[in-house]
Amino acid sequence: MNLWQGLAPSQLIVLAVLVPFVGALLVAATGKKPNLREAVTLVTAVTLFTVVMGITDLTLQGTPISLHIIDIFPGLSIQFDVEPLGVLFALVASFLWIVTSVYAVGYMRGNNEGNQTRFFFCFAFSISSVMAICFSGNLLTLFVFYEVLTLATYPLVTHAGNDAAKQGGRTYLGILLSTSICFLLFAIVGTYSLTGTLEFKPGGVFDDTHNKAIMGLLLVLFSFGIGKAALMPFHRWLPAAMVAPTPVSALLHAVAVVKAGVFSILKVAVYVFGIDGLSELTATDFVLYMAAATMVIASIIALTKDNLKARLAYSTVAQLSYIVLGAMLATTAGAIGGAMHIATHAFGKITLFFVAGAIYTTAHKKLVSELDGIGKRMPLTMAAFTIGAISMIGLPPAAGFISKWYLLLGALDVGQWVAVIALVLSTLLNAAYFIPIIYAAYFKQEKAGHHDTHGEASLPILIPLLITAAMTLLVFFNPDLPLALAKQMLEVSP
Amino acid sequence: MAVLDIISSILLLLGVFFGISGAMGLFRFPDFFTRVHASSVTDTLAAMLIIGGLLLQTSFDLNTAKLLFILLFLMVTSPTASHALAKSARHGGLLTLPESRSDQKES
Amino acid sequence: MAEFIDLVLLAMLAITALRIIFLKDLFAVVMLFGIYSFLSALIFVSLDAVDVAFTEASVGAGISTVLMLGTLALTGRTEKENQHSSLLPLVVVVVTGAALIYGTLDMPPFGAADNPIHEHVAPRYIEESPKEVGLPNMVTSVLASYRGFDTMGETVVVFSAAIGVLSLLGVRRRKENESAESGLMEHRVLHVIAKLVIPMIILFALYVQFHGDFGPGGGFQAGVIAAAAFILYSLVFGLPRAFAVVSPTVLRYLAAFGVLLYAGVGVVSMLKGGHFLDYNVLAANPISGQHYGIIIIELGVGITVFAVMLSIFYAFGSQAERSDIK
Amino acid sequence: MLEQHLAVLPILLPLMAAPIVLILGRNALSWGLAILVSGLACFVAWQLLAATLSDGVIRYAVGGWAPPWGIEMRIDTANAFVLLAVTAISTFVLLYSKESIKKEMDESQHGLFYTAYLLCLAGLSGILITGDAFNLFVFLEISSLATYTLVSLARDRRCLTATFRYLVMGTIGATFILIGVGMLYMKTGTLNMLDLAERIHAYDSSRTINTGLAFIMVGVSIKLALFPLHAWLPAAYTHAPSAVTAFLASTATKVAVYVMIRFIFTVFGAEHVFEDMSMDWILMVLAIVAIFKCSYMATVQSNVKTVLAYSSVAQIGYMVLGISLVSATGLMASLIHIFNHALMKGALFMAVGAVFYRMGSVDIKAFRGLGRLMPWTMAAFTLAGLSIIGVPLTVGFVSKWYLVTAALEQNHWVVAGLVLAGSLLAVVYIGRVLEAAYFQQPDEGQADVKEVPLTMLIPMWLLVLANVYFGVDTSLTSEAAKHASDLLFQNSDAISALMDSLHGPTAQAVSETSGLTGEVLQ
Amino acid sequence: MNHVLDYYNYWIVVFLMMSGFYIVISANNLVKKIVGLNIFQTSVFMLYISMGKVSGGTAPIVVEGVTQYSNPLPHVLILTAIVVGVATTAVGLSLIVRIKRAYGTVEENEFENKDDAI
Repeated sequence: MNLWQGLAPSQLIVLAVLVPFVGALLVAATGKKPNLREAVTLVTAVTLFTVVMGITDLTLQGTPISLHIIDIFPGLSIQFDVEPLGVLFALVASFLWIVTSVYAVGYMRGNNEGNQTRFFFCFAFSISSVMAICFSGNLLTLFVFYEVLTLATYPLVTHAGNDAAKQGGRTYLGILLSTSICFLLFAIVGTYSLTGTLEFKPGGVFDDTHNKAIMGLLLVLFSFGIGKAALMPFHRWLPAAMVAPTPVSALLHAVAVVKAGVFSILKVAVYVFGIDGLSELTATDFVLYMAAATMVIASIIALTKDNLKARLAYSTVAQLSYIVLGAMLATTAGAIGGAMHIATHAFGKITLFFVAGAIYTTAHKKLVSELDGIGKRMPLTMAAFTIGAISMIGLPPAAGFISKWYLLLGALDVGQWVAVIALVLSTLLNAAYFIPIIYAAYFKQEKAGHHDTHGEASLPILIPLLITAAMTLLVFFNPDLPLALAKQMLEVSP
Repeated sequence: MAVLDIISSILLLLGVFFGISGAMGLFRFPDFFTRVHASSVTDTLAAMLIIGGLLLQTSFDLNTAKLLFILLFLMVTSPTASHALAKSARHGGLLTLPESRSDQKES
Repeated sequence: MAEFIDLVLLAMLAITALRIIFLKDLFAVVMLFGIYSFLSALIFVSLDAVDVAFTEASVGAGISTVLMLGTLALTGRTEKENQHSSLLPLVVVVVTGAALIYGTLDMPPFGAADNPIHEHVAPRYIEESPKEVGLPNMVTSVLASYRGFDTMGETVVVFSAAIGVLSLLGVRRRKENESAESGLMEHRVLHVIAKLVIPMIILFALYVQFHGDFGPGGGFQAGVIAAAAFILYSLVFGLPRAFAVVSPTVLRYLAAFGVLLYAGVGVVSMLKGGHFLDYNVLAANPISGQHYGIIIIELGVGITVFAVMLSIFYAFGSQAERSDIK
Repeated sequence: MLEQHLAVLPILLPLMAAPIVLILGRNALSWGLAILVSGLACFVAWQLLAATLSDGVIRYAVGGWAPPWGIEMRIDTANAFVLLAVTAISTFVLLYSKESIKKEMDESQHGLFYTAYLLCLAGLSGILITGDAFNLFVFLEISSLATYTLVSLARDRRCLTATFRYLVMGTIGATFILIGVGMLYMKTGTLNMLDLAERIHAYDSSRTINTGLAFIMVGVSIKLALFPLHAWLPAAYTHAPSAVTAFLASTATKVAVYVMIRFIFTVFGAEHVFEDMSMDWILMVLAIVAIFKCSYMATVQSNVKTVLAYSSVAQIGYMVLGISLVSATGLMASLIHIFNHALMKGALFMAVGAVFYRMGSVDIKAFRGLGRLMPWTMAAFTLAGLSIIGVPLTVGFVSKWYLVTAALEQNHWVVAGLVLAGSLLAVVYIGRVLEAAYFQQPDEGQADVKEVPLTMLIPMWLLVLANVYFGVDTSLTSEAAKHASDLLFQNSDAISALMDSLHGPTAQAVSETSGLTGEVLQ
Repeated sequence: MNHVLDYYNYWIVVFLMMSGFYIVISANNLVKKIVGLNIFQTSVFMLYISMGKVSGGTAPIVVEGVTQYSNPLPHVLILTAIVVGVATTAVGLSLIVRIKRAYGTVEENEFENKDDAI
């Protein structure tokens, strides 16, 4: 349904970017009155979602939407073109923003954190840059807003303001900025000076005249330069950012940041190199192996972590590599799998983080080893956790299954045994580090010693995590929308 | 005008001689005041002689006038200069050689 | 013969320079520097650069030396033994010198009449300037007319030097200075002679100022000489009385005025429809226009230089009077 | 009637205003006059830029004597562009200085400050505009002398020693330039740049001329503080009054860079300098070393002014690197960076000056918690800092983009990588200040520190906005820079082409190049 | 040999320049630095004037019957340069006076140490 019939398509994009931005300004303006401020946030979030829905409709009808803002360099402009993948990402992000905002309200008040205005301001601001990333029409635009997103989330990561937070913030900013400046920008300029364009073209901008070695180099630069995809060895920022409050982790892991990373990689793979172009490069395999390695290693590290959020963080690192791997498989199925995984992982992981946050706010527990028997106290929460975990592992009836299925298909198509093995292995590992938690939560006896009687978390925290859990199931049973978009992305690319 | 030439060259040579002797005096004489004496007297003289010699070389035109002016100027200034030197040295408490010798005897 | 004199002078210069390097007594160093620039003035004469010689003698040997002595009076006259090794400077200097020598090897031979610089631009100055500008002294006509803009820049440089010195030292008028007269008070002879000489100096300055179009000299030298007259005055009779004669404030205004006078000529010529500093338009016929223009700007230069040099001396002098001169 | 004289006005206005200011003596009046004059000069510069863009080189024979006999003002897009930057910055800084200098020098000195400031401006404009090698030297000296005065105006006694070092180095540099020009003159008999160019190329290779080139290069490198010769700069910029630092850091060294460009491309011809003397490698290596060494030095300083001073040396490295790439794009990159860096450093030093105005110190400790106490100032600092780092949508990004593109054009992949890596160090040294400002608590007794007066904030923010504006809409800068660099290049090509056909009379040769430049411009 | 006759002048001048330059960069006493600077510049002036000389020519002031004049242009340039030189000297010297007042010494290494003490 499109609530914005009246508007021209291009204006929709403007809205999509401006709405959160204006929202941010309003938040800053209404900082003095918390309730009003939170109201503004929620309203903005909902509005944004409707706008994105509108865009989705048009896209599904196949209406091309594009908008040219300004030439930064002669022939190089800030411009927006809507394409299915972006829409998919935008949908996920804008929907999860609503949920997250609700949750954030509960969380921030529950732990009465400071600087809430700055928090909500930056939050909205980063969403606006995420929207810009989703609809970016060329690499330059993508890069610009990629950087803006980094800077906008920095204050969120360092929210606490203590030394740990500053340290985390340094790592975060250090790795993201340096990779993006040293590799990504380099790759972009390189692409420009080779092909003379930065447009996203279905099927890629390179052709056979270009030197394969250089293209390979560029591909590697891209895959590591997009540090937000947390490909090892540039993943350290993600665990480092765990110092931030949970809604931020949710934002980083599910809604915006890492997704922006893998989204960019997918986009580069599909629209700059082109599926076919990729398959000819040897570098593709190299990146693929890196991804596979990341999947396995990260999962193993996750096993060793006792801190729940840290464990989730490393699981994210692993899950992201699924998407990179999907892209590097250079097959339709692989790409679809990657695209789908953006959505499915988003729902699953955000649920898990919400749960972690809920436990922290109510039971003040951070460690896995403390969770014995918590299932009895917080049954709903732990149910949600279970669903999320299943989705992560990739079992039916959770969304994760679908994307993983496509990935596996893709891997088998091209006979990438490494990929297949890596997928299977990491699935087992996922199981290995999630099942114990669930087991402990339900079947172990609560440790003697502390008899604090807490029940479920407060509603603003509980409801969102239930919603996301529900979504995780829903996407499994009815994956048409994301699938359609993902397919459309590849249909338009020959 | 051979005569003038001869005279002028004699003047010049004399001037040069005094100039050199003044310089030597400056080096060889024992203490400040004697040195000032040597240099000042002979220099003034030397300068005048040389200019005189040059005057005879000119054909009595603007240059002659200029030289005369310089001559006048030197006659006024260079004695004054040596006077000022000696006086301020005295003023600054510098002793002549015999005086300083006598001081040493006493001490 | 000329080459011989040239060579002797150069040799003396070299000796002086070497002495300066090794001497520790700064007083002697400064004196030697005075000698050095006198010798170079002589060289300039023997190389036909009379104007330059004039300037060098009055500035390098005159003003610079006086200023250096004034500084020594305030900072002490012996240089401390310097410990840091002189190896690196030596290397730098040798390298630079080698580069220069290398550069000389393609130079046009010394004094040859067919060198490029005598072929290309200069001939017009030599042949045309008497007709175009109407002055016998080509240096003056090039200085004031062809490259008048440079000379304006030169005036401004002097002016900014004054700004620098004033902002750094300022001219202090201390009442107690009146009592603490400079040590020349009881030099009767000096007083008489000074009173006798100073008018002559000023007269000479005026001669140089206005005769510069025909012979060596011009605004700059004249300014320095006039300044010298007043410097002599203030040395003999002490700064306070000198201030009474020409007060520092007046000097400021004079310095500014000179620059404005110079630039003003340019503006007038712009108003009269010519280019900046184009004297031809100043009068009915170009030649007399050139004459007016040159006389006025030379005057501007003279005034500025006089004012600046004197106020710089004031600045140093007024420092010196406050400290006991050892 | 003034149109024909536009070329000299940027020199003439401040030059005549300076003595008037000295006579006025009233500080407020002097300030007003100074701003008026500098603003006018800026406007004129704008006119000139437009004129050169539309109808080519402007030549103005001072005194009505045709070059090479007289002195010629020669304005093409390159110097008009830099001139615009210089005059604009100087106007902003003047606006800013009124309040700023109150805290940093005695009331009695203000008149002298404005006088010296105007003299410096006049000198810089002169360097930019003149088409005569020796005239350039004269204006160089005017600006230098004024600069020494300005630097020495601060109260801190260290400014004296800094100035003295600056004076000695600067004079050595100027003398080297004098020697170089002398050697050129000796071989060619002319001082007019174009004329020089043609006659230089009458010799295919002459030791004297090469030595002249070397000396001019060294002299200019001292003036622009190229890496091994930069020692004077940090001290001078650190101890000078803030307004002065803001002005010098964003203009003086840039003008020196322009001089280098002018000599390389217009007088000697790129081909001669880079291919025969292979000067490009020397420059490139020095530039890269400068970028890393000095950026590193900047990360370990505690005095924020020093940090920015070292960063200036590093940024100069970028400009020289652009030159050393020997391509129109590279030259364009360094021209754009001259303009952009003026904007960034101007804003940054103004912000630091504002901090000094309130805290009386610019040590990094003084920045603690200023994010809350002086939000506007620190916001300005942040934005300008991001611009130095080269974050998109700021001018810094634009410069870097062109520089990297140019490097890749010439297949210098390593250099391109190094350029990007170099900007990471900027992240460190800017980040240190920002952390102190935003994540640390102010010391006791500073809770009452207020924001600085508007007369300081407004120019600061104008510059910051310029940083963003020219970072988003680069049409003006890139057009002008491209125009200029193409012109310079084809100019030097044309000159080296003339080498063969140069046995006709000079007059014809002149007409040839000027005609050629004319074509280039159409 | 021919070279020597052509260039001896330039070579000695180069020697003078370099001795001045050496004083500038090696001297520790500021006054001496300034003296060195002056010597350096004066010698450069000599370089210019030497190139202006035409053997057998006279000073560039019109006199009847003289055809061979030396080149006036270098003279003009050097007139300007001399002025620049004295201007710089004046500013430098006044800086020295201030330094003496602020640090009590004009020896470079000494006041450097003093600033480290601050």
